[in-house]
Amino acid sequence: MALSAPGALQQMLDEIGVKDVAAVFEQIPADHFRKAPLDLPPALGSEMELKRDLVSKLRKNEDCETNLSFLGAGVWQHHVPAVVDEIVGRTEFATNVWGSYQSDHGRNQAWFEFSSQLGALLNLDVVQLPVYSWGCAIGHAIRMATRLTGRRKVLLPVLSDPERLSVIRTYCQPSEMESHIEVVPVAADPTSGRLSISDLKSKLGPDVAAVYFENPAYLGTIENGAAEIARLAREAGAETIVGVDPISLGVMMAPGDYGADIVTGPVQPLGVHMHCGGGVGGFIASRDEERYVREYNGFLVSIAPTAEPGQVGFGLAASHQNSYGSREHGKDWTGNSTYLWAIAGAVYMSLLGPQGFREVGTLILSRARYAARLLNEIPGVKAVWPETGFKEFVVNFDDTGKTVEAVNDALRARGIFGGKDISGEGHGLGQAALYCVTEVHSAADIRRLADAVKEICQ
Amino acid sequence: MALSAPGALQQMLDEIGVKDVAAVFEQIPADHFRKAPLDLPPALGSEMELKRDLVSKLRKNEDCETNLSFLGAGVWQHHVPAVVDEIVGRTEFATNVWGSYQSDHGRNQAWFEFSSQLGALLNLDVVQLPVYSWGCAIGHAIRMATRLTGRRKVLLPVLSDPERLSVIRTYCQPSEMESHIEVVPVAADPTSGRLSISDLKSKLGPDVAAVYFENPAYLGTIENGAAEIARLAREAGAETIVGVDPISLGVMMAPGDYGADIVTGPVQPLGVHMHCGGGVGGFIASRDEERYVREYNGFLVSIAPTAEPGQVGFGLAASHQNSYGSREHGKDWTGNSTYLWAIAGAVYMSLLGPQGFREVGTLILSRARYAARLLNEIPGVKAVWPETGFKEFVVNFDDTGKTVEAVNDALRARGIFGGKDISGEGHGLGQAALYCVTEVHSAADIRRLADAVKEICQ
Amino acid sequence: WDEPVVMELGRPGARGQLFPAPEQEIEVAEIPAAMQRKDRPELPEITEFEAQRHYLHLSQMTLGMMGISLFGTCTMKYNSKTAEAATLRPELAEVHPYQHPDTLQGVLEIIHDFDGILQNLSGMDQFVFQAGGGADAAYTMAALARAYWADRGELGQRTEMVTSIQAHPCNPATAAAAGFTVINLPLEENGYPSIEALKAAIGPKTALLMINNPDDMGIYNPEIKEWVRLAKEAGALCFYDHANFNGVMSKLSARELGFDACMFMLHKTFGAPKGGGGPAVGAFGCSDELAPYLPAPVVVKQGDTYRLDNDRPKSLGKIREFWGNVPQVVKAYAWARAMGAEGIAMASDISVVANNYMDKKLGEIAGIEISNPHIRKRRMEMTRWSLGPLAQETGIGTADFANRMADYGIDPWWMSHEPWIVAEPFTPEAGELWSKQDIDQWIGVVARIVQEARETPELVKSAPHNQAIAQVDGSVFEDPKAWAMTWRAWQRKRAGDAKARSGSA
Amino acid sequence: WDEPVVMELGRPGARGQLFPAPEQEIEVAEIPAAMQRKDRPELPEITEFEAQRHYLHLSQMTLGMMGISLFGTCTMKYNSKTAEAATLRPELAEVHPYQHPDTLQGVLEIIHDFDGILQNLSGMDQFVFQAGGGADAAYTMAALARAYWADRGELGQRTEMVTSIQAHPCNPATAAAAGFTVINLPLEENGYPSIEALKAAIGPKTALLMINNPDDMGIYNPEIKEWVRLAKEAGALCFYDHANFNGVMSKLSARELGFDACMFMLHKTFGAPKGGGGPAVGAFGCSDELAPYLPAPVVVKQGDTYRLDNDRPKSLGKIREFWGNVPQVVKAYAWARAMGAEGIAMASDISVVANNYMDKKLGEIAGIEISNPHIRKRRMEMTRWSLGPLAQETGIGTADFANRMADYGIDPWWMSHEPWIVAEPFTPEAGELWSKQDIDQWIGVVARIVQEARETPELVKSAPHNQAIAQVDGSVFEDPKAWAMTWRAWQRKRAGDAKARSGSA
Repeated sequence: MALSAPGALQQMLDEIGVKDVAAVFEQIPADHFRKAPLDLPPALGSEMELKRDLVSKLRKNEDCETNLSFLGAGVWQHHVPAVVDEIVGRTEFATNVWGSYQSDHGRNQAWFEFSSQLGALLNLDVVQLPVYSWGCAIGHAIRMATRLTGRRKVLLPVLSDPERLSVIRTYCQPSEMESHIEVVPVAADPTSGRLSISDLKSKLGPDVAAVYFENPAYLGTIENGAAEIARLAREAGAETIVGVDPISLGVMMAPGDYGADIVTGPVQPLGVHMHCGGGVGGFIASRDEERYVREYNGFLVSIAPTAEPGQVGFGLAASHQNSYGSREHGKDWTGNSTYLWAIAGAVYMSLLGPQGFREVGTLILSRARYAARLLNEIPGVKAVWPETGFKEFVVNFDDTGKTVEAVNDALRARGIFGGKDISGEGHGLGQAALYCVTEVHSAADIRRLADAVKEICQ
Repeated sequence: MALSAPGALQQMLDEIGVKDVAAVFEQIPADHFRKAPLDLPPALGSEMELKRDLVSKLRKNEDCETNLSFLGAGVWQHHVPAVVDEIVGRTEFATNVWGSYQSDHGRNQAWFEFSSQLGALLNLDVVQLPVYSWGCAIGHAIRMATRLTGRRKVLLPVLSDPERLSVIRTYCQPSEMESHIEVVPVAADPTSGRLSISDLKSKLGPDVAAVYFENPAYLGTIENGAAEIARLAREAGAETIVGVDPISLGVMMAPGDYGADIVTGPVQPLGVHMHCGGGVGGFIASRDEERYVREYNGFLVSIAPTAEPGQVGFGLAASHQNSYGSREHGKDWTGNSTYLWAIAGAVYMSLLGPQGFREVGTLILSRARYAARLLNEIPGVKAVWPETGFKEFVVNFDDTGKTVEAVNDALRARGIFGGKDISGEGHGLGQAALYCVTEVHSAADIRRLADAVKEICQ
Repeated sequence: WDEPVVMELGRPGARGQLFPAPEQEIEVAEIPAAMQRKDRPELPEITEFEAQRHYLHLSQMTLGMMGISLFGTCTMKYNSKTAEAATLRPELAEVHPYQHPDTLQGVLEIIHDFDGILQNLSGMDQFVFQAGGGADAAYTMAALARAYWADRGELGQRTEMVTSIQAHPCNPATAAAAGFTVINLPLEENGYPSIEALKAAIGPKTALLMINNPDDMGIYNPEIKEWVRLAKEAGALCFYDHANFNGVMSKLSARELGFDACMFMLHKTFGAPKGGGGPAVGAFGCSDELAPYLPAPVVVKQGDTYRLDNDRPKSLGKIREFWGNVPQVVKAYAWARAMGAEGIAMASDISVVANNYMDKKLGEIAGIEISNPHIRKRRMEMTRWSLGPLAQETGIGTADFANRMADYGIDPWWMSHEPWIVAEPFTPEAGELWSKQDIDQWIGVVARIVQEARETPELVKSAPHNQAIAQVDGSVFEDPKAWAMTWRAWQRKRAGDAKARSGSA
Repeated sequence: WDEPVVMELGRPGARGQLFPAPEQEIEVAEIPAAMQRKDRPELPEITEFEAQRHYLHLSQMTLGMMGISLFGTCTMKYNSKTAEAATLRPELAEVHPYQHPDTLQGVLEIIHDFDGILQNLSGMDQFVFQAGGGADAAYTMAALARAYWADRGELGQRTEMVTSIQAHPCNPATAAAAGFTVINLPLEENGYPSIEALKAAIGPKTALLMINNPDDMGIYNPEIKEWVRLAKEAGALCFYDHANFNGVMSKLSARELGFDACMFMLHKTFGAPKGGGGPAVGAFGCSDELAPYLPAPVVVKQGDTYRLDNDRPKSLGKIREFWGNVPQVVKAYAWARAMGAEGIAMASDISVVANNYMDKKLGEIAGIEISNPHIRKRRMEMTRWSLGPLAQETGIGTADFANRMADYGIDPWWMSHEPWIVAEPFTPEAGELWSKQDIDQWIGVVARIVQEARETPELVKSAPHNQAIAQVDGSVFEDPKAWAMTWRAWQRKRAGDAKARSGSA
């Protein structure tokens, strides 16, 4: 603080014409001032002490670089290119505030490039800057659908991530509220984990605002019937909302091509570290139709001509409809979000290009299938739906007589973080764990896992 | 490589009008091409694999963050402010090439600010951009002195760092060469480790080009007689060359104030990590007298007016005298050096300011004395000259019956890197180690060391 | 730099990031035919160097915090590189939130300790960090109020949220999104709503009161204790939106004033960087009485071990996945530890003094006017001003002014949240970061543009002139035929334009 | 930015970095009175934020590699951020070279493996990395030659070093500094010295031959094998300055051509960043015969363990402290591993093809001329050109041209090392980094300035016009009364000027 220099504050007080600091707080009544004195830990005034405090504490963590981790389920260990880290860490971007097209043209262009590149992956023309998380993106998308259709029921797979589902439910409000949105689960085909089309048909009706499904889904399965689901929803007058993992889109069909109306997904796979869950963000996209655009809650960055012929600039489109512009009459709400990750995503996508997305998709898919196969070969261990997944898959340990917790404790002692324990999630899958394999897992890593599981389960 | 894209190279070959790549190598006779095929380790084509290779190898190192280190002797563990790391890592500076005042004004200004701030610490008006290392700086300074005086003998303390001394000897050439410079050691006062004034007097004479000493010296001692040494040298017509640790200059007298003619020192304490010894650099400074300026070997950055009134720019002064300008007739030689560390130093010095240098100097001095005292209290362990040092001091283990090697092995098993083993350096100090204590060592760290040494030596 | 859009760069086959083929022993797998991608996504094909150079250019074309920004309501802070560097270490960046808590002791300890710091600053009993910003923390409050009233069986009756028209838009917006009816209290001459209006608004239908104080005009509502008393008398929950905490840190305690809950913006008051709009954190704190309704997990200490408490049956559910933007919490912890109690008190002193210095200097410029000029008391840490007189005199409004400011290397000012209560508003906030030289320079620019508005208004109207780009044609932003949120859309609409032009030619 | 010199910033008492007082139990110590500092060093007093902002501004005022730079003799490369990030980890940055080798196995393994890679590329038997740059590696050669001849008792007789007038200045300079007499061979019409001149120069006084090939003009000496044969016949050591290795990687082996030693610049050919002039590394390699004279330590592998071999009694001594700029070695290792044998061969192909493309395009511009135009063979990885015709026509020389280039966001070109053999030289090098678009744009700028030289020569003469500063007054740089290498000196001399002016007024 420049003004903490001796005398600097006094100089200002003199200019203002008051004798002490108390005078500038004159608006606060005397009996409002706090009585309890501040009782904070001692100041670490020097950077040296502060750094040591932070580093010594953080070193008590175990991380996924030292250990071999197979955790996913909403935040995944992917390779983050060093150039992404550099750009995101540039002080110009990292400490940027609000900006304007005049002063922060570069940042705005990077934002537009995020939406443009993601649009190319999705084959969709409108992409909003990311909201807080994928779950939040789904929540907003469902609320968009209810506004678009005037209906108040949403169908989604029973095999949903309880974490995202909890967020979705918060967006749909408790049933006591007048504006409540009903969340209705659709059954799964037990042989494939995919959405049951017959159950979907039985639940679709004139009261359904939207059908939501993920592709690949929470438990890793690929929804082959996506186009069919979208067709059925359309016939029922409902919006089709899809959740996709953008890192799959070099090998998986773009959701814009199978009839999705609103598309959501996580931003974290596009060049953001896991950050203990602090790397998440969620995107929302759609076709460029005014009825959709008018329902977005956040920042839509549009390219625009400038006063100089041939030159382009960037600014916020349809900004009056958000809560900054319309308070309680705005579309849901917005505020600080996760826009720095839009820049990470822009850099990441530009580094990969079409071929990079194809390669990384193939690599993840092939390695995940390899892992499922190796684990499946272990007596008592079963890969549920081993041939239907992308990067995640369910492993069942029932026949080993061990709980997932016991297996994971034993793995952890060997420097391996086993898959997420989903035994308690009520999916009826027994003692099961959700394993995640990405491009960072070499064949040797996967064999190390399989060998360890074998040893533990014998 | 943009041109490794399919077809890109062919497009150029077509433009040039040749049919294949071989054609552009037409100057090389056929029998010059290598016969042995390249046999390199397999390419790590993906960044992901490359990072993993690097990180997994580097993690086999033990470092001074995980361990508690008391190693110094030419590269020291100091706190590096995060802003220094940021600025040095900016791609604009880190990948900068050669530059010119037109295109790289900012870098040139940072260079000038390095010299200016270091000049303020030294109380001297001319500071050259750093050469490769402190030892190299001393070597060049001695050669400057021989050119200035036409004499070919240099006196320096017998208690010199063998590492720097070996570099100095390389600069002074083997005795078989006509232009050989004789290196003559001056005895030390055994009670203080300081230079023996009587021995100095006996060796000074009309053939002596320079007296070199360090302050604080290799073994940490402060040279109280500095002004006296400089006076004696001046009387003998010799140049006084001093080596100083810049981090001491908030509390120690500026060498410009006690008669030093040419001053050298390490750059690494000014905000550069140890980098396994790759953080070193050496500065050379002097008064602003033409006779000195005309003998510098490297880059002298001068401030200068520009075509716009009131504006300043920067450029290289007296550049024709270096080897770029004069080849074998230049002053020694120059080339790529350690100029990025000049930027680190500029940022570091601007962060500390006068008060920061005073604080860090006092802190180092006090903690080093505390460490010497605690170690000295251990039976059989003796701090040699405990009250004469700045940040380094000699500890003797003779009376413990243990070698320094044995002590250090035992310390290492406890996560502590003991002081540098100087037993074999021929200084007659017995089983002795040079301990370094800086601002990064808390009182608790020092007690941890003392407790460990006590345990080991009992 | 005259930097093209990234989609225009490159050449077929250029690569910025390679991936290895699957190892020999791994069979190459394929997506089922029905779901296979057949087309090539239309992404740029550039080298790593070209991607780096492009985005470095864009970073250099971003003013950000490189100049002087007295951007009101956002509280400009120094964002420590030390904390930034610590959070980028693998020990935090490469950590998964589902790891076993035994492997998360370091980060849990920091969160727990920081919780304690916020408890002390606010008087609240428990904080959580799940909310992704201040607005999300307001939403947390609204969702918590639902859970609270549902638990009491009164959710059907408690349907209203009361706030001030000057409260940050996120309060009414999140309450409305949560299903509450919003009642906005108008401001009186003294700059805050009357007790009478409050009394009329609250009653058995009131679920909660959401209020910030001081507000964005820099006015402190001296009747706030009475407000809270009245609201609680009516059974309502009271939420203190502490967005403007910077000027009252160490001076006020939300709990002592009677509030049930409050929120702090860590990316603002607590020195975490803003990232151009997040990742951010709205730290939400409440009393023990409300704690059972908090979103899970809550970090707790059991003996010497830190745990994640997920067993919260009355919880409102989740506001977002996982625990929040953890690195930002660590940075805020670092800020609080670096400052200590004295530093925090001093920062608040400085920010209010500096703001009053700024007010004094702005007051000397003819043509601009402070909001509610009849209020003589000194403002808090920011002040709403009006360019009304100058606009009437010269036609130059606050948006024109903002356009011109960037030409002087200074971030355009923040005008005002909706609704604009004063004409042609702008809201500077001096904060504790800037030196007197910085503030003087900022005011000098304002004075200079005021002069330009009188002497060369066209120059101001057509600004910016020395920025990367000229004035943007704002008409496209509300025109569905012209807006283009992606390169795809732009190409399509430009092609349409071209066709239309050639058709009409 | 109009950025003041840091010495002008700040205010008394402002702090950018605090240090704690010594702990309670530690007595505060003082320097002995005779050596205590009494004055306050005249350093700036600024906050951390101000220091950061100042140096960020300076970084933005540095073009560096942000544009297009075909800077000859320096071989522009992409400097991988991956390698940079790895070397900044504490596992390398916080490592002390005197640690026990057991704690250094990772870095020793990398050095050892990279040594193997360079051995393969050159045919040499051992590399060391102590030299802090190419010049320092040349010095290593000179010092090694001394040790070699001293060991044979011939140092008194072997007093001469033979090189070409076109060799990089560091070769004659370091040899002279090491005590050798330098014999420079002149170039013939074909662009290299004649065998006759060489024969006349070498003999029993010749200690060593130091030569690069191809040279900076892009000309390859096809008689080099005969040179080496003749030199070795005379007993001399032969050193290959591989500064221009980029165009011949995978094509030539120094050892197969007969050389005893060679050097590679890791900050150039091997992709380590240049840092605006270091830290750099001149990797020095030699045959087994010369290895005993290398500076210690040498990294060796014993079984599965890596060690530092310090026991080298015939060693030339140390070139500099410790083992060299280790992080740069790691970055070079990373480059070599990322490229692999095929990548390295392709980079060399591309760099020579691109250079010839550039030559073709430059040749189409009237007023500039290739060096030794009668040599029709295609040049290697860089080419010396001359602005002589244009200078005669318009008065615009190569220095004027360089001043103007920066106005187009393009690094001024490298002119030539001394001596200038061609009139108004410039030396572009296309390298493997730049795309065809980049090279075309660069050539477009050259063509445009050529046109300006004819149409508006004053514009070129008075450049730069849109850079941070205007043309610098170069007269001060050779004037002892005007030059000022520090702010102290500048203040003193400006004060002197002011006094002189007021005296004469």
